[in-house]
Amino acid sequence: MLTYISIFVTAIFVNNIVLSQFLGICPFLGVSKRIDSALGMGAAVTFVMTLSTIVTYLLQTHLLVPLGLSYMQTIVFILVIAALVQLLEIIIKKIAPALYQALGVFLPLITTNCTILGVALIVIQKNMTLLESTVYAISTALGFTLALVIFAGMREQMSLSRIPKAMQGTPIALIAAGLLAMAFMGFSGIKIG
Amino acid sequence: MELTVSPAPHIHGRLSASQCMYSVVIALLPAFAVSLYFFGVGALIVTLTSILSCIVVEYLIQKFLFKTKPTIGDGSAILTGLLLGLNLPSNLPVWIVIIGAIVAIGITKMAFGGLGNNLFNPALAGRVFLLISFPTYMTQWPVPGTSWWSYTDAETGATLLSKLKEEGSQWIEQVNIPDLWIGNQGGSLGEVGAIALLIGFAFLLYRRIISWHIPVSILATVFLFSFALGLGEELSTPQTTNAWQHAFDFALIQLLSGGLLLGAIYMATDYVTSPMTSRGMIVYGISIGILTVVIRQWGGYPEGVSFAILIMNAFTPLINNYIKPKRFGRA
Amino acid sequence: MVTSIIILSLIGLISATLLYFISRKFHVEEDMRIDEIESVLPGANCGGCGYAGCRNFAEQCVKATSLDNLLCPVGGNAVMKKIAPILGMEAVEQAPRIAVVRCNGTCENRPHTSHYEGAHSCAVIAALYSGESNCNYGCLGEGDCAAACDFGGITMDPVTRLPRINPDICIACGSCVKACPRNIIELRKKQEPRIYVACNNRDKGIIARKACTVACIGCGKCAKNCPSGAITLTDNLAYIDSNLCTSCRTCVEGCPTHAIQVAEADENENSSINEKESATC
Amino acid sequence: MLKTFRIGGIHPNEHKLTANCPVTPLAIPRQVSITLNQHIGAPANCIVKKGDTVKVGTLIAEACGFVSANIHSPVSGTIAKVDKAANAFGQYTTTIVIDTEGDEWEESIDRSPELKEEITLTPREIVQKIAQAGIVGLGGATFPTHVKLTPPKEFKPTALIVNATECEPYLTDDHALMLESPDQILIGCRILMRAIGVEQTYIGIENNKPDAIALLQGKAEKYPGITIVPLRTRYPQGGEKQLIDAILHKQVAHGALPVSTGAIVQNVGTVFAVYEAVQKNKPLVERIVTVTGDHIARPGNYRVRLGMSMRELIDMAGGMPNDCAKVILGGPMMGKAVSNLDSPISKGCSGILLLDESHAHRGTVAPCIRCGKCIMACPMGLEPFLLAKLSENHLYERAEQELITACLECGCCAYSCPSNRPILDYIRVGKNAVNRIIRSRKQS
Amino acid sequence: MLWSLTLITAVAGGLLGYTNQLTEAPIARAAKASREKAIQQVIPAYDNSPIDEQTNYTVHNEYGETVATIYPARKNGELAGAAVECSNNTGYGGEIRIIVGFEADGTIKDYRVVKHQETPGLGAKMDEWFRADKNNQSIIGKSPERNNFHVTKDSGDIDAITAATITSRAFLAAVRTAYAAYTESLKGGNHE
Amino acid sequence: MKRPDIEHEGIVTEITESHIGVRILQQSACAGCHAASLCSTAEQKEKIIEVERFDTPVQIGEKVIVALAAKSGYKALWLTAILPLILIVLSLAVTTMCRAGELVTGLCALLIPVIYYTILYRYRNRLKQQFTFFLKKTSVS
Amino acid sequence: MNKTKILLNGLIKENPTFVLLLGMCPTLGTTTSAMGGLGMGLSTLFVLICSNVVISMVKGIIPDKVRIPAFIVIIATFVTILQLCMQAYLPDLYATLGLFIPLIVVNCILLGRAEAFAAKHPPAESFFDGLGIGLGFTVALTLLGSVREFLGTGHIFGFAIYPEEYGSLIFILAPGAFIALGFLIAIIHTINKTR
Ligand SMILES: Cc1cc2nc3c(=O)[nH]c(=O)nc-3n(C[C@H](O)[C@H](O)[C@H](O)COP(=O)(O)O)c2cc1C
Ligand SMILES: Cc1cc2nc3c(=O)[nH]c(=O)nc-3n(C[C@H](O)[C@H](O)[C@H](O)COP(=O)(O)O)c2cc1C
Ligand SMILES: Cc1cc2nc3c(=O)[nH]c(=O)nc-3n(C[C@H](O)[C@H](O)[C@H](O)COP(=O)(O)O)c2cc1C
Ligand SMILES: Cc1cc2nc3c(=O)[nH]c(=O)nc-3n(C[C@H](O)[C@H](O)[C@H](O)CO)c2cc1C
Ligand code: SF4
Ligand code: SF4
Ligand code: SF4
Ligand code: SF4
Ligand code: FES
Repeated sequence: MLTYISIFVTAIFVNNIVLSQFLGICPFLGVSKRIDSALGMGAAVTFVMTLSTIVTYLLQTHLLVPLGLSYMQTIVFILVIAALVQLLEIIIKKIAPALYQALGVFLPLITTNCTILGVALIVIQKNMTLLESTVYAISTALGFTLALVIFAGMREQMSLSRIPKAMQGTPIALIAAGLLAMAFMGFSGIKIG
Repeated sequence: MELTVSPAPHIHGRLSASQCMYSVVIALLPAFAVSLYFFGVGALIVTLTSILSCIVVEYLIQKFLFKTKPTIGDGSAILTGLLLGLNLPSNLPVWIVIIGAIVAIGITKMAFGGLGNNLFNPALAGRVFLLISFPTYMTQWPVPGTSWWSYTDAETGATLLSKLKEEGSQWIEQVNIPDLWIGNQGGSLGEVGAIALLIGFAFLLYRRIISWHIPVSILATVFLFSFALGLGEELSTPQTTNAWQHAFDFALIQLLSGGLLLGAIYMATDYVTSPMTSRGMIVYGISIGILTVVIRQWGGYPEGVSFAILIMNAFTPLINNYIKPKRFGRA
Repeated sequence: MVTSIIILSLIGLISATLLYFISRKFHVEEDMRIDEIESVLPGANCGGCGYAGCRNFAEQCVKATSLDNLLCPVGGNAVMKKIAPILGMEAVEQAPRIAVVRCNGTCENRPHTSHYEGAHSCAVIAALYSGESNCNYGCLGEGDCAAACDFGGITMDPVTRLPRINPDICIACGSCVKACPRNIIELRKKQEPRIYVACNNRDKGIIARKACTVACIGCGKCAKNCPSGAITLTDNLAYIDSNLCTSCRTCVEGCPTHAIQVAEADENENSSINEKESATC
Repeated sequence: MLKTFRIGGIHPNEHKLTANCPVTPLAIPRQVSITLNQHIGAPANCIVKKGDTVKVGTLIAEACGFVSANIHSPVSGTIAKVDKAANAFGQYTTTIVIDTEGDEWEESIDRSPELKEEITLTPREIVQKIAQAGIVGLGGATFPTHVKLTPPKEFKPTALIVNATECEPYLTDDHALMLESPDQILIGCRILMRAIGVEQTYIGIENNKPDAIALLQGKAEKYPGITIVPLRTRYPQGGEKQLIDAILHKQVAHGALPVSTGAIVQNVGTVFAVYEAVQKNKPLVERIVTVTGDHIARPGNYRVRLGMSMRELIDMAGGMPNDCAKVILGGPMMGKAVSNLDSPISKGCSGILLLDESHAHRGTVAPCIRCGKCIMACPMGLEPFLLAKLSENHLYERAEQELITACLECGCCAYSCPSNRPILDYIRVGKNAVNRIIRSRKQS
Repeated sequence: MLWSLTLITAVAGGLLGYTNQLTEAPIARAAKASREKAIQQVIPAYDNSPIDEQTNYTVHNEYGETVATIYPARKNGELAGAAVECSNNTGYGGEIRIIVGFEADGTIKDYRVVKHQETPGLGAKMDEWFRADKNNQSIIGKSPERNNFHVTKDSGDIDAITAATITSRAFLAAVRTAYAAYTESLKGGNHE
Repeated sequence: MKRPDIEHEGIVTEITESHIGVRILQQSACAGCHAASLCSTAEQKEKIIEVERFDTPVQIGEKVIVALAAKSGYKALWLTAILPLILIVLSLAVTTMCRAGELVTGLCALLIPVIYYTILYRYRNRLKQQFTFFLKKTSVS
Repeated sequence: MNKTKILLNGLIKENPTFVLLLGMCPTLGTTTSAMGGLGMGLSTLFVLICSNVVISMVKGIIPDKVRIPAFIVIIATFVTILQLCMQAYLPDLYATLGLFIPLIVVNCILLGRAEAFAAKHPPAESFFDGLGIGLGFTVALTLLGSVREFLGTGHIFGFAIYPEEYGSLIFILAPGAFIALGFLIAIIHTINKTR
């Protein structure tokens, strides 16, 4: 149990995927400054990430490794994840058009970004078990959500203040992210168990 | 005779923004005096450098980059400088202090548009930047009261909290708690004198510069949480006869050391970066308290107040967004 | 190697089928023309065209059956001419327009009777009282218009405290028109010279005159004398229709209060006033 | 603990310089000007023309529509002209100018000083009489009183609240009135109670007027159902919603009419006017005006015929002090600064405040330091700094979600702001814009 | 349409398979080479193949069970020393994996840090720190038997890296583990 | 506390007896970046939203704002993502506790969403009633 | 189109990092040192050129409908080849760049160029486009890496400029990456504007 808690805490706070692993920066910088959307987006990413991690994990351990094809990891993973993300959309559209429409209004599209592929690769790299991988995927995605939501709030506040011209847009977003990452370094070194 | 016309209201309260800033400066004077007494000329050099470089950085940026009239007189840069200085060890070389000021004013404050627009506490951001950048310099604390005239060559020792972390909690038996009240402990130059800091707190409350919500909720949370921890540890592996007394001492030490009072009273309350409603302030304060203890107890750092405040600074926009004042008619 | 080919082909086939199926199902026939149009648009996103941003305007262009009512004021006819071939349509040459400020209430012309102190916003003053002069219609001088302009085409003259149009920059996006609480700014044809009534006062002549020496007092002389019938008089205020005006200047000479202004080419609005400007407000 | 409202509020220096000045009647002005929009709602319809002769109390303009009020001549004489003239704010509005000749009153008016206690009229007749007399709320809002006394059917009033708080600094006209005519006010309450069919009246008085509290408490024993409620001095206690909260401990919901709490609030001056209208047939032709300021020679509470020019009134109080830089119609918190002193005193004018150079100007504006003092001060529980920022950035939709329309414009926020931010200025702009949007939405 | 995709994936598969065949040997060689290089650098001269003679030992100490790999170095059939690879996961960033080379008598000849996640500029300095001939920093030429392999703060003989005591402790713990494994291996017991 | 509605701009594409079709463009998360036109991952997708409740008269081609109560947005999220996620985690936990092999555990976990969505499919009509959109005019002034 | 123009376009006008802000993750993640930035930039350059050329060659046989999956496969193939070769011949660099090598697959620059350029132009031009954009990326990464290394350790490409003890460690850690890139972009935007 302690390992799972440790994975959980570490992935969210200590090694936050955005703030210390540098994955998923594009959606982090690009997602709207609406806190609601950020929250929703995070939840959707959590689901997709968990699902794709499980799928790629099974593929890796039960197909690629037995066949000695682990060098094809990258290409297989990216194809499978891309297909999975799209598949989910179709399923939701077919099964519950109402949900599909509601999400369409609510959320930005989820695309295959480096977080999802990154997590799929990391769990393999770290030799995690299936359960650990799942916990890791969920926690990482929660960490992503946390960063996204905090940042959405910060951006909303910044949108009402006068940022110097040279800093407007990406520069100030990056600097804010840097300071946020600096604050999060306070979690570094936290160990459970 | 031309009459002046302006929209109502036509009268104004007594407080002005710069008065707020200078009041905080005044409230910090006792703590500064304590640090002078214990750390000597180093404290003076570090603090003055910090204040001066904050002012200069702000002036230069306003004058040459923003091309607006510099507003040094509003006291906010002075206060940031003072607080930054008080957060540093008194043997810190001048060039590091200046880097801290540049980070505090240049990156954390002016890049976001200057006074009122920053998302993070400038002084703390400066301090944490230095802590991460120059850990060797930033984790060596002069021993209080060793020599008035020593600056970077001062004799160094560990802070109470890092000793506590290193040697375990049985060590608290040796702590002389009255020393903590008067300021005879290692640490940043402004964080040591608990009584002096509390005098400033009373002054700020009296002048209504700050409200009690943030400091009290932080202090109470830290005390209770540490007390529970101390008690828990003591009950599971008894070391002393009186578990309650032990837990109380443990909690009190947590309260009086490691910059908690300085942070809770003067830094967490920074208007710009803290929530604006009383309910929000309490949520913020409690969260800072919890984070502080968590970082102190389980983190890589012996000291957690700075990080806790910075982390909650980041949450402040969310708190402001979700915790609204009690609206009239919705009671 | 053989396994690798087989497995990858298999996985590739499955996921590709899926992706293919999906991309067919979902592919938006995003009109490529939208992108093309967007790329020729200036990208100022000012909303001057009446749509929310440049892309939106591009979408509208693609959808529209003719370009008659669509004009990007920033790019002007030049840009519309580039858009037209993309859509295989004709661009209708639209007369370029420019903003004019219908007030000449400098400090000298319009004595101040009070001193305003408060938020620097014309909207705030307009809601509060008549403004620093006795004119109920004149410029309030706090520059809401200038703040609304994304291009710097309208700026506040520090001496006259009136807005001033820079004809080289102003692209008639209309932001300032919307921003002015007193409806002083008008977009009109960019002819040379532009002749217009630099007054917006609808009070009776005596009241108007008392407030401002260059106010239109509604005497009607200009309307009577105009050979092209370009001038109409409503509510004690003359108005010159830029589509009819032939710039003959008959009215300019005749106006007893010199309320009619002539903006020459290469000359900033109100520049004539500047020369004699001395008083401070 | 004295009662008071529960959210926000401030306590500025009271400056009640004229607290001990009894009501002084002033000479009749030689000429009066009457504007047609002295009240909230549609302007009245002028029914006289140049050359007509009028007496004191002659109807000269008629209510036009449901929310509107009659206007009566405050002097006897001839109509000099009906024309546009600048009001106190330099805006041109239709004005009736009357040259005074003598002081002849309409016969129906009972000018005798004795108290008339007995109430004979039915509620309907009372309201009619009030409407005829052109009474509007004298607490500042100038809402036609007869309209307020006929609330929509779905509301059943349960109590009358008399607003005698006078929470604005400087002003003392209500205070002086209470000391001068306590019985008339109490009878006025009885009349209003009968008109709206309630058994309970609360007169809310802030405890900075102990003499008025004591006097009314003594007299009220004679009149059943009337309770004097001393309140802790705090601005804006006089706000209708705050007063209801302070006295009944009920908060009017956002967007609801105050009467939804069962309370109908009237200013003491209004109550006094009701007494005079109903018992003495006297229309609203004069009122008490506090003329005050740190440097004026004879500050006081003057009984003034409506329509008298402000300049004349100030002259009678000792003239404009040399260093006077700002003249305010009303109190310093909600009153409006004027630009034209040659404009008339109107029904809603409770005071004239002359501020000298050192008090007339705003401090330098600094950036918002997010101190939250405006939030602490706001009696409506709003976030004034946010509303101002949203309004400044034209984000009206969000301002609406943040309840900008609930703002009372009390000015507590701007008063408290250490950065001297013109918060309320922008909130007003935003509020207007939002109201416009709401209206246009309703239309479409 | 699907055919063209299948074609592409098939070609891709072929290409990859081919590349893999080409690189398989170099990759294995590279991996072995880097290990070999590390071993070679830390142990005394030898003429056997330490990698082929590697054995694993499990050490039990206050950090639990640790598996250490021993690469014995022999010269003329005599044991000249050994490289021991083992790890400790109490570092600031988690696991620290090192290879320590011992002379036959247990004196440390040299060490290499194989893997770590310590902070650059802080904990990451251990690469050089414990080699530098300053104060009591160096562990070279010392032996856990003769010296107290703890940081001075814990009353040991070795100076910790400035401001990175945590890393130093973990590092020294790993060295002690390696030594323990080495002495075990000399005794010839406990081997898997 | 009431959260503000979620709004999305769209264009009316059809008007029928029962509903109004509004086309919206859903942007991908990173479409905020300036390179959207160069980058195919910055996709946009069109979706047609059916709005049933409408009291404002609109025309085809008119630009409107489709709004959805924030609560509905979150509910949709719960139903599509969070609930199945919780179920997956539960199934993982249960199968692991039963000491099933990883392959079985994994496949079970993957089966869960299939079952879940099938169930959801049966309730699609009821779901439809729960998500009502409404229209707002874009320019009110 | 003129080849040098294509090249310069990628280097300056459409610089993927500073102007288009693409591929932020590798930009931040691999630039702890100038060497890391250079290595990552060159790796991306390699894949970009290969995929651009190949895509431009086979664009005729790929039906429009499956072009995205086909592009992904092609890009992923080259990434894997790169991965294998690096493991074999540059194991140290591969170890430092770590995860970011396989992640080249999802870098928007690759798919973006495939879509926007290679799918419409002949191989030679696509080559120069890949070269230009790839060099732009490389230069940017190397610049950021140098700045961070310089501020953080006082070195550039490992050469000491000033003593290491004066370096601000934070610049080689996560927060410094964001801050340094933020200021770099601000400076470059300002220069572009004033020019
Ligand atoms: C902020 C504020 C302060 C007010 N202060 C007073 C006051 O001091 N005295 C008063 O009679 N009315 C005051 N009013 C007006 C009351 O809200 C209310 O309109 C009045 O009591 C109703 O009585 P009336 O219709 O008889 O005027 C104030 C209103 C506001 C918004
Ligand atoms: C039937 C009825 C309708 C009313 N309608 C309005 C109205 O439309 N606008 C308004 O400001 N007050 C209206 N009021 C009066 C308010 O309740 C309130 O007394 C008035 O706004 C004055 O408040 P104040 O003096 O505090 O500003 C109405 C009152 C009644 C009885
Ligand atoms: C960003 C960051 C990185 C750190 N990295 C390390 C590290 O790699 N190794 C370490 O032992 N301590 C590390 N620390 C911990 C601090 O340096 C801390 O001061 C140390 O645990 C105690 O200092 P001391 O070694 O002087 O006793 C780090 C702290 C921070 C904030
Ligand atoms: C009560 C109070 C506390 C303050 N605390 C800080 C602080 O911790 N750090 C700081 O840089 N400035 C502080 N300031 C000053 C000021 O708010 C700061 O310069 C702004 O954050 C800059 O925008 C404080 C001001 C007040 C009134
Ligand atoms: S023209 Fe209108 S908006 Fe511009 S300064 Fe004058 S009043 Fe203000
Ligand atoms: S002549 Fe002049 S004053 Fe007369 S109507 Fe024309 S513009 Fe107005
Ligand atoms: S004016 Fe409005 S926002 Fe300001 S305190 Fe009063 S009610 Fe609140
Ligand atoms: S009182 Fe002024 S400075 Fe303080 S939060 Fe409100 S507006 Fe800002
Ligand atoms: S490079 Fe775009 S999300 Fe990582």
